Amino acid sequence: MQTLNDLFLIVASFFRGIMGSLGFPPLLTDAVMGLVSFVAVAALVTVNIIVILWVDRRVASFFQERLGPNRVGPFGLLQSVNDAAKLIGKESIMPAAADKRVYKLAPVIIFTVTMILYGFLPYGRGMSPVNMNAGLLFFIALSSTSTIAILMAGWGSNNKYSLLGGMRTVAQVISYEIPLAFSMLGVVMLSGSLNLGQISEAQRGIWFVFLQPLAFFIFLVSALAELARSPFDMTEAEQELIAGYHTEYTGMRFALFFMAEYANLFCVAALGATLFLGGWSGPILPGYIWFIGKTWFMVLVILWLRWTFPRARIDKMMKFNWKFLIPLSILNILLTGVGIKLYQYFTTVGR
Amino acid sequence: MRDGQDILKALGRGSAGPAGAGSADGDGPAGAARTAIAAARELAVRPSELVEVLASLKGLGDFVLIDIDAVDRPEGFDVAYRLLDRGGEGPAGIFTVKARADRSDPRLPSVMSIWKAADVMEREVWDLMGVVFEGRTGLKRILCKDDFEGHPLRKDYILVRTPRFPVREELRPAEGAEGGQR
Amino acid sequence: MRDSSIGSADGAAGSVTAVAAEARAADPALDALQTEEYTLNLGPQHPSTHGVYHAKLRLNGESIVGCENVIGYLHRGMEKLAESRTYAQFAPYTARFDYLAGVLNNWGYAMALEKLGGIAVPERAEYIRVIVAELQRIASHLVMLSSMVIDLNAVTGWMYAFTAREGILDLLEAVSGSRMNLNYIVAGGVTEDLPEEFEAKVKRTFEDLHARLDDFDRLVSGNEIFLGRTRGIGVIESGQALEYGMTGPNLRASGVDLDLRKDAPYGIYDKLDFDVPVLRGGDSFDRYHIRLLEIHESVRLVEEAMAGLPQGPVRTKLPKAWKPAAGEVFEQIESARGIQGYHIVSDGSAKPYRMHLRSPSFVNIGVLPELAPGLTIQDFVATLASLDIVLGEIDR
Amino acid sequence: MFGIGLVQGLYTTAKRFLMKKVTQAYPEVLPDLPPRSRGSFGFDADECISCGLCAEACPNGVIKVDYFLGEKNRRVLERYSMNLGYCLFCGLCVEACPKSAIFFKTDFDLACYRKDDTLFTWRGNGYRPSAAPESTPTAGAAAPPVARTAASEPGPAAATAAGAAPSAGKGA
Repeated sequence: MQTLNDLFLIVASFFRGIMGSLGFPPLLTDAVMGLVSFVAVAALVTVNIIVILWVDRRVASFFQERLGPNRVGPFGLLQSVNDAAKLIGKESIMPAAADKRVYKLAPVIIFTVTMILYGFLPYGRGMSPVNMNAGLLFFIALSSTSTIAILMAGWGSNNKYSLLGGMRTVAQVISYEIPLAFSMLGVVMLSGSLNLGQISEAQRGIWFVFLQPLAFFIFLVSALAELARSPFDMTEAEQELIAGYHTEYTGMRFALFFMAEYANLFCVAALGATLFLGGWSGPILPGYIWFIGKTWFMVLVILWLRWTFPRARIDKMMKFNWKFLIPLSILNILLTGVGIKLYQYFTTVGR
Repeated sequence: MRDGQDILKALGRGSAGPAGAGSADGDGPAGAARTAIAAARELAVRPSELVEVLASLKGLGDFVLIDIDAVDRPEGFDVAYRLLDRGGEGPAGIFTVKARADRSDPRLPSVMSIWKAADVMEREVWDLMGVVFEGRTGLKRILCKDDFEGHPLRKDYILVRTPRFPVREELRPAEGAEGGQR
Repeated sequence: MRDSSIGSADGAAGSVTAVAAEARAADPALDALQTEEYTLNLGPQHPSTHGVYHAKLRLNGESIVGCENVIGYLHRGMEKLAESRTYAQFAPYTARFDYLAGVLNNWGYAMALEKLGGIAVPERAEYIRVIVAELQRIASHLVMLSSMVIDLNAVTGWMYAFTAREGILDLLEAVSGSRMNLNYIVAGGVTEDLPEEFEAKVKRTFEDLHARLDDFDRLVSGNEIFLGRTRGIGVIESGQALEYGMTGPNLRASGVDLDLRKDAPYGIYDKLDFDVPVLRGGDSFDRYHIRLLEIHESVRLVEEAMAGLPQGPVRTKLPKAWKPAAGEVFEQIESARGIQGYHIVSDGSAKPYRMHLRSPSFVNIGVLPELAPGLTIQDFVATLASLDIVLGEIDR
Repeated sequence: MFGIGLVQGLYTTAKRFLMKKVTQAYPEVLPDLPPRSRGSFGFDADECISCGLCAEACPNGVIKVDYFLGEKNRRVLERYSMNLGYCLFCGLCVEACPKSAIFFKTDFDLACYRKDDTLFTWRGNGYRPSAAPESTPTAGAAAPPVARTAASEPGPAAATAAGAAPSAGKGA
């Protein structure tokens, strides 16, 4: 079992050995191996987007008693490839009055930010491409920069509807950063480290979702608000703001926004799985299988919420956040602190 | 159209002499007015006393203005104000107040001040029929585009016919024997 | 401001401008804040205007300061067309007024002609008219429920209601031949008798309808987010509704009990026992909820009419070039959206001299400019959906 | 209480997730429409006596009956054309036809790429001998009836426009 678990590590050290024997300086081998892992991450992201696009459409249609895409390829599997090709083929029109540079830069930033986030996820034991001690902190910091990209898109396309969409994003994502961060504090206190790998390691015994149910709820709600999905998709509210911040985007630029949204979905689901469902720790199956399985479970839960709930009103959502969610998350931190102290007291007394 | 003398009297208008001779509105015995109204279904009114009659009818309560429409007759525009009579014990019937605007310069006082519903209705009658409603703001076209000339529902407004079958014979598809070309 | 979390029903209107004004009063520095109103065109091409309705909104931030209705984009000049068609030829056009309740329009037009020409309608035809009309009302209310729900982004609820409507449309197609624009109720009765084993089809359709409606109700009506979005939003008091001449479910949701099927019974509605739901709240949720209740009433009506269906002819044939005596008639009917009135003036020829339709949506929408200030764009969309307007009927 | 409605909603969608789907695979599985369904039109050239009643009954002037006078001045149908682009599918023509030559069919795929394809024409089975009068008068409204002007009282003949009798006299 052990070999299966560290399959990728073994392969990596084997290559490192070859390069070492070929007389590559160690710096070059590290660079090459780093490059390989980044290419692997990039491949993972694109494949993921294609699969999530298909899953989203199929799951949505199954909830609505329809079959969903089943014509292009077996069970419609090639539908998302078809969509991607269509979007790439489409002409990417830019409104004349748009602020050219900002308009063009927005989709680039939002997609690169999401790609970078993938680098920090602990896919398996020792298999996170960037094993950073303050991984979680970096994750939160980076994920909030996507707000700037959305505001650039909304304001840059010089359209009142997208401006509204952009403004709503700023209000919503910024204010839901706080409960998101607070809900993670509980997990950090329990695992004692910010390194995502170690957090997963610390959940070998028991998953944190059982120790921190309140934090899991807060995390889920604020993650939905971060992703701007399901009850909180005010940023691209089709029925009110035509398509929110990406109203004026077509063709490949729209594809970038579209892909960024789905990549973000997978990324936040992966974070949730790492923090609360124990990342890659699991009994018999190898680590990465557990990681992918748990992430997909989180994705399906998010989709389930997406296709069940109507959209909340933005000012009520703000009230809900500031007056209910944040106090709740602070209370959760207090409870965790007290819990840890009690736990330490009983274990030390016993010894 | 029966001349609604009794109704006018019942509404405290006194004889239908020159307008304005009526006493304070609505002081006539409401009961008498209601029975008179229940009997007659229509009331022809001169444009000048239109607003007072409708105001006093509204004063009786239970009347809702549901429609204003106009008919372009050779002798003038018959504008009918249809009120739904919700109050009486019988079924909720329609009570119509008719006023005639002459063809050359169709003018009527606006009743927008009495029922807010009259705003859009009057704008429609002005737009399609061309009857001007005075004493109100915002009388502009509601259905046709703002710079549309003429009033389409008038009898002297002729529709242009659109040909149904393509004139260019050669464009016709090859005729299949049955069920048209497939 | 009372703390209202996302779920709890926010009783007070809780309009956003009030909050902004209060904040401004509390902190003088805010006054220096230079804000500027801007106009936003909601429509005529917009995902949630239910047709080509155009609202010129003046906005302060995201809350509405002023609203102006702009209609007429779907004006086809039907009343002018009527003057160059014979009475029978104009009947199919009536289904194009309120195209979601086609056969109810036919019925209004047919009743006006029958009163104009003094035509008797056989007993069986009256029963069939109630059956087909109430089926059409169910289909029309289902469209209202699903389009209101999708305007608040509950896409799954939208799908359930439309799937339920498919069954009703199949019934209408079995009876009249077409799903939407029926030309089934004509002056003198109905064009054809009911197909055989129609009763079994109706029973099956209603079972499926009840199952789907219960699921739709469970999915949406109790949902706290939906309540938060519609409870207390776009409140119309009964006085305001009467002032604007509103009729139909929108009026009954504001507490005024006015339903022509009860107050001025036509056809055989006086022989059927059903009750008319009246709600007091007058907000978007009550306008949504009252249509759900009315569907159950219509189901009851159809079942009663099917049970009491007498035998006999279904139509008194009119001569082809039917020339009614010169005269004038105004006939009104309780359509799915309110009182629909047909004013027909005949001058003795085979074509109407003047045909005017009193359209309920045309008047119901007049209340929006007074209702909109204080709402946010999201509330405006919810209120517009709850008023259930049909542009075919507004623009004629 | 807070959240019950949300949980009920989740339960409902989960239940519907597992139930049978309602999608019909259209081109493979054709829907079975009821017999009265008004899909498109069928025309029986033998029955048609080219009287033009259907064209007069049509509110939108969709039908054009081209005929010529055969032997004994009897009308022989040359071509029957319907511009379905303007058709309301109201069935007044089917009702008006004394011989039920025009009838509804339940096959409904009328979609086409060119506007001219909405023009359905059926060829009458009689061939016009070259000697017959050249003008093929059209019975029925080639265009929607003209709006009556206030002044002109509608004459009995022209109940609808263009009900022109065939040029060669009143005909049989």
